[in-house]
Amino acid sequence: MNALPHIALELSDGDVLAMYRTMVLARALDERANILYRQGKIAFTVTGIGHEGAQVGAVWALRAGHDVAMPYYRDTAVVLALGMTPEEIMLGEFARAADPSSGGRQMPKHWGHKALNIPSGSSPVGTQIPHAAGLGLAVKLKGEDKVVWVSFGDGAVSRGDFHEGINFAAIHKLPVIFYCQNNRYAISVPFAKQSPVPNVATRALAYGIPGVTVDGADVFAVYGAMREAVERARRGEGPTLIEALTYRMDPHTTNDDDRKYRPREEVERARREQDPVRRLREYVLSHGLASSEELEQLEERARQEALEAARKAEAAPPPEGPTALRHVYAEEGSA
Amino acid sequence: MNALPHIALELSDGDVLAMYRTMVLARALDERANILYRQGKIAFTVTGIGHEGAQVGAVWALRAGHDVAMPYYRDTAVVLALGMTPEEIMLGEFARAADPSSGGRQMPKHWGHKALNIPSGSSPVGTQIPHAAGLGLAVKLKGEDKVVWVSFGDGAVSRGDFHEGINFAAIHKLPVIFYCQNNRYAISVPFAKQSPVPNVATRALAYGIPGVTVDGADVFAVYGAMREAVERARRGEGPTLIEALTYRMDPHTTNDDDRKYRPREEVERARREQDPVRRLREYVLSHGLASSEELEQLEERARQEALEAARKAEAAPPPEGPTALRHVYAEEGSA
Amino acid sequence: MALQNTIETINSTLREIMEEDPRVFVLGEDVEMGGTFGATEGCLEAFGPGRVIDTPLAEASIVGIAIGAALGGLLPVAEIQFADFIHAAVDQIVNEAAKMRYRSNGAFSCPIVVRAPYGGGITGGLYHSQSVEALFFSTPGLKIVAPVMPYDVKGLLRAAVKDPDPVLFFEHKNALAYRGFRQEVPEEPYEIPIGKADVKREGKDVSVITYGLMVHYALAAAEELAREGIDVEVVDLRTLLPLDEETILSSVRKTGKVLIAHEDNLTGGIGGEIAARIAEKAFWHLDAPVNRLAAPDIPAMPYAKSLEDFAMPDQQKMAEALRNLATL
Amino acid sequence: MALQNTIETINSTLREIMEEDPRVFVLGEDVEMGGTFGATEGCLEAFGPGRVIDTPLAEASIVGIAIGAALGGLLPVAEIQFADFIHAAVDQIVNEAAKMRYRSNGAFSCPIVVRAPYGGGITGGLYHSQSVEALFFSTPGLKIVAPVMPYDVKGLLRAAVKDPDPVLFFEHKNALAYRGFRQEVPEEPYEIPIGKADVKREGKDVSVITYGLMVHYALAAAEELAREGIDVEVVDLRTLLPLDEETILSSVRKTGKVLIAHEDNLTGGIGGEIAARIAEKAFWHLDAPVNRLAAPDIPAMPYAKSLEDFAMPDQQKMAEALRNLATL
Ligand SMILES: Cc1ncc(C[n+]2csc(CCOP(=O)(O)OP(=O)(O)O)c2C)c(N)n1
Ligand SMILES: Cc1ncc(C[n+]2csc(CCOP(=O)(O)OP(=O)(O)O)c2C)c(N)n1
Ligand SMILES: [Mg+2]
Ligand SMILES: [Mg+2]
Repeated sequence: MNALPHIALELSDGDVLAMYRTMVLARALDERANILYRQGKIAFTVTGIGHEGAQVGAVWALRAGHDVAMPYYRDTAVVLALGMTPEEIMLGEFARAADPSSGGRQMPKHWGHKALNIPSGSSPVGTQIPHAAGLGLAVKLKGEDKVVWVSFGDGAVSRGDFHEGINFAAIHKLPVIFYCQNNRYAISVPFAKQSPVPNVATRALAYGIPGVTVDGADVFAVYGAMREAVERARRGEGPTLIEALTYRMDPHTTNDDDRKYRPREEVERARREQDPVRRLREYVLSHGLASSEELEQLEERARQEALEAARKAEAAPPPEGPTALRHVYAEEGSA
Repeated sequence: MNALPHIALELSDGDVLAMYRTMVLARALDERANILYRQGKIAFTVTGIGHEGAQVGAVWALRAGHDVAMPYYRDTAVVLALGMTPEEIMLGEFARAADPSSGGRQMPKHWGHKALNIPSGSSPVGTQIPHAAGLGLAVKLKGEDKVVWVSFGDGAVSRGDFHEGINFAAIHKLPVIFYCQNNRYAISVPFAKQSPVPNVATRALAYGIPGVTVDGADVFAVYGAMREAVERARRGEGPTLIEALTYRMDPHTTNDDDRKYRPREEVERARREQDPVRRLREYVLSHGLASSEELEQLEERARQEALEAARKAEAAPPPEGPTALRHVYAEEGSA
Repeated sequence: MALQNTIETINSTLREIMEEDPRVFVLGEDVEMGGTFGATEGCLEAFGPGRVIDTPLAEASIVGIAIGAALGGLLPVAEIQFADFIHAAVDQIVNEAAKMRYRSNGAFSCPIVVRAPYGGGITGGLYHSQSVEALFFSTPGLKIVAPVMPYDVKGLLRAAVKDPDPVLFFEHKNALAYRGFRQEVPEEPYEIPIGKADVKREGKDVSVITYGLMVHYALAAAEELAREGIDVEVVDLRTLLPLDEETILSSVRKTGKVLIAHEDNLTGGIGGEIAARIAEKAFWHLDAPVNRLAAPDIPAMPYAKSLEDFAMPDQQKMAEALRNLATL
Repeated sequence: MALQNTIETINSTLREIMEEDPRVFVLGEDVEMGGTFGATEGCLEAFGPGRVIDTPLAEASIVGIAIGAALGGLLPVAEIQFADFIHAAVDQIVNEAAKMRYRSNGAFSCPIVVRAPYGGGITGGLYHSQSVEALFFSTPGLKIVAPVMPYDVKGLLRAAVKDPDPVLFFEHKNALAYRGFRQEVPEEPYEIPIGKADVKREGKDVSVITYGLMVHYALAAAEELAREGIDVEVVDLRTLLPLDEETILSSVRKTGKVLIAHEDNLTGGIGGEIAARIAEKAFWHLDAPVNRLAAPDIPAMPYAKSLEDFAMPDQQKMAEALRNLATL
């Protein structure tokens, strides 16, 4: 008899529900952010709706807070799974002084969290990839058993940074997992205009490292691939390139109108067929891990949590104007 | 009966001798440049000694002057094969006003020749690779039947420019041949510290294009691989990445002391076993394409030509100081 | 004549030039769908896929490919989606494009245009608000234009595409500068020479030398000060490199007092060079120290409105600086 | 005390710091064999392979990896073989390293040092002679040092490695500056604070504000002029960012006449900023226009000696400029 996927991966039923809860909460936070934008309460947002499976499955294979995680702007579910609170996330949406990522200095979803080992990220796509290699080098030179996980979209693969960063990590067999969420668009540019090969994972061949493509809507497949890559990295065998196939259900950001370049049917079909939340929900129900009432409750709680977090963040104070002058250089007493 | 390599490749005996003459002349020019440096007559030089087979074999497959050729600083034999004269080359060594590459503005061997369709090159390694893609795009958009051949060392493969340039050319199936002379060192850095995979050609897999490794000391093998790539490009089937394995017999440049990082035995062995000039000489003799007297005459003529070219260049005037102000922007009447 | 804003003017001018000259083509991220700001809206439909090319997300090669295409006889207009992402292309712009003619002793040229929307006041945060002109201002061989009035935008975009040397074309993307402000723009083609500043308002008491969004603020501040009896001359540089020293100096010689204003941070901004030229060449005409108004020395505009408002120079700060200077 | 030139001082200082602090490591092209100029000579043998790392030929990632390693708790000293090749790393330096602290509201820092030999007078041509400081000078968040005297080199290199923020360390590689000039350099460790200029020669008639190789020329020119009865004050900036405005202004207030001299080309060189500060803050003390001496506005030093000699500012040009100013 074949074990259920999560059993085969040594995930408990509780794990599965916790994964589902994280995905649902991420979805609720992103949906709330969209509402806040439409209400004119926040200036901008970007969501990871459709990517939650690829995100939660990946982080589940990491030791949160111990390993280094470098999420990109779609990674709401990643930072939740790593331990950021809904309120912390919402403080970022509202650009409040208490936003742990940047104190409101960066656009929403430009993550950073010292205590959780999430280095500060920027907007230029792909620049974090060599940082990941450098972090991997530090881990190796210091003899730590951390892994470094760096996340990016398919767009980043085109940048020189991708090539240079992976090349170095592969030469030195650094414990880095290069994690691409390939949603087949960089804003409007379809993957075929970005890449001569149909899969990002193929790029691994140039560096002599494993390249794996997984269905990003299948949280267990993602978890399995990640677990293997993490083990490999911890064994000192070097980096892995993982490509999780996803679909971006929303426009690129709140500034984008995706009707210009994506047929509605494509989006609708993806919502039906590639929604990781829906998929996991069906899995949970069909294997009796929870009842549909339990799931509805969980989902309702998530929406409430998102709403509550937004309320609190909205009420929190924005940074004061003159603080714009701070932290250009180290201040007295800091390092 | 197996045809001789050159016959199989449809090269005439005359072709072979012309190839040999070009290689020998390039060698003589480079050796003369080394002497001029030791004599304190020129400030600097860099040679392609050891690379001549990879260079002449490649250019022989191009239509000189029609196709676009982008040589790098070791490509003495390339520019000779394309039609630059020994004197033109020596004008560059002496940084004379009449140097066609730059009028003495750039270091020696930084080629450029409008009439021969050799775009001006710079020193930063790898930056010409996206230019080649752009030239390929121009050729394609204008519907020309040119190919673009771009040459670089193994060091260039590490740069983001390599990745970005090939990626674009592969996406658009541009008629570009990416030609790496892999001498297994970037100055002192051995290839294993530059690359996680033992061959540059492997990198082609990331772009879904053919990647070919040839013995750069075997001028016929090079020619064969190039001819195929050129035909492919002219048929509109896109780029090829060719790696010619070579050995740099000289230090990196006249500023370098390679005893710091290369065992003498390695250099000596390469001189014995991987010298393309010696190899072709043996081929010519063993197949009776010329007598050893004829070859000696040819070799002596080459040395004389190099010496003569150096004399003429030495006597030519340097650029006048104030001309340093010219050509920052287009001048009246130029474009 | 049509009443046009800047982004519409860019779009119509690009189309006009592409129509005229088959060598002109555009490349960049998302240009096929019209670009994130709409600069290339409709171009794909009008000119077909060989003339409008979506590139991979890789700025170094966007410029590198443009350089190659220019060497191949085309006239590329490359778009960098936000100026904040031009940094990866600095090597190609500064070491390659700007030095092509010089290094080849005039044999090769590099007639590319690199368009980049820049500037703050859009709550774009550190990486969607930058002013990057200072990065390129120390590079002879490059031309840099930054017109802000639609009329100038049209004339200078045409001049940039026709120019035989590489031109950076910076467009201020703030709501007022890109879309809000409209002007009569002639339908027929015309060029404005690169390298010529424009006195947007004559005045006799104090000069403000500026460009970009700050021109709007300077003009508004000048109106404000006019009511107080202070007569401000507003010089819109339009071209940053080469600088129109003559227009700058003659304005300063006339008024004797000068404020140099830019949105970029103070230190290392191009205002320093302008001040230096004035302090050397109009020194004996100065009645007051050369003043500068600029963003504070922070790495880039922060996102939160409270922070950005604090950091951005605006009409009020401009008026205050001019008032202080005029009454000195 | 040992009589040392600059390159020896860099080598011995690097070794001293690496000995002291296991977090310090060097990376770059050819650093394992000692570097093309010998800065890391013997370091591999002394500290082993994890502390001296040859990188692939890829400047963007040399800096990018350094940033990551700094985030991981190490103190990287990255070498860019020639400053002319730093352009590919501009994105990592300007958008990443310089903005790390600011963008994270102080939570993360980026204590990297990027060393780069720069400057002309070596018949190196366009791509082995550049002065690139202006490229970075408009970037708050970065520090830029360019000491030229061995004594200063030691103190500032140590300060740079200890500094909690990213520091660009520019070393003039001309034969005189890198090897020819020797000075007593104490063997014990010491720091010179980043941000402090040094008056290398006191004088009362005219100030020259300069840095790098030009300091040597300024001192020699000052001796020349002393014999003519002109007393020149020579200010060696040592640190370019942040600028030591106070030392600059007090020298100008004292002499009333100032020449700003740099090897970089005139327009957009950092001299503009210095002139601007003087023209604003020491205006009433000025007895003459603010003068600048710099290379002409050409894209980079040409290779032929005739051309380079024409373009490079030197002692003679310096003396002439100072004489003109003093006798004005
Ligand atoms: C270097 C750079 N160029 C351009 C942009 C503008 N931009 C922001 S996101 C994006 C597309 C990214 O696509 P991808 O990496 O596939 O991620 P996705 O948004 O699809 O998740 C672009 C072009 C940027 N942020 N950085
Ligand atoms: C971008 C850049 N970085 C560094 C250098 C300095 N440099 C010149 S040649 C060279 C090594 C190049 O090696 P490779 O590409 O293998 O060519 P080879 O000299 O072996 O033929 C280096 C590091 C440079 N010219 N450009
Ligand atoms: Mg994508
Ligand atoms: Mg090599």
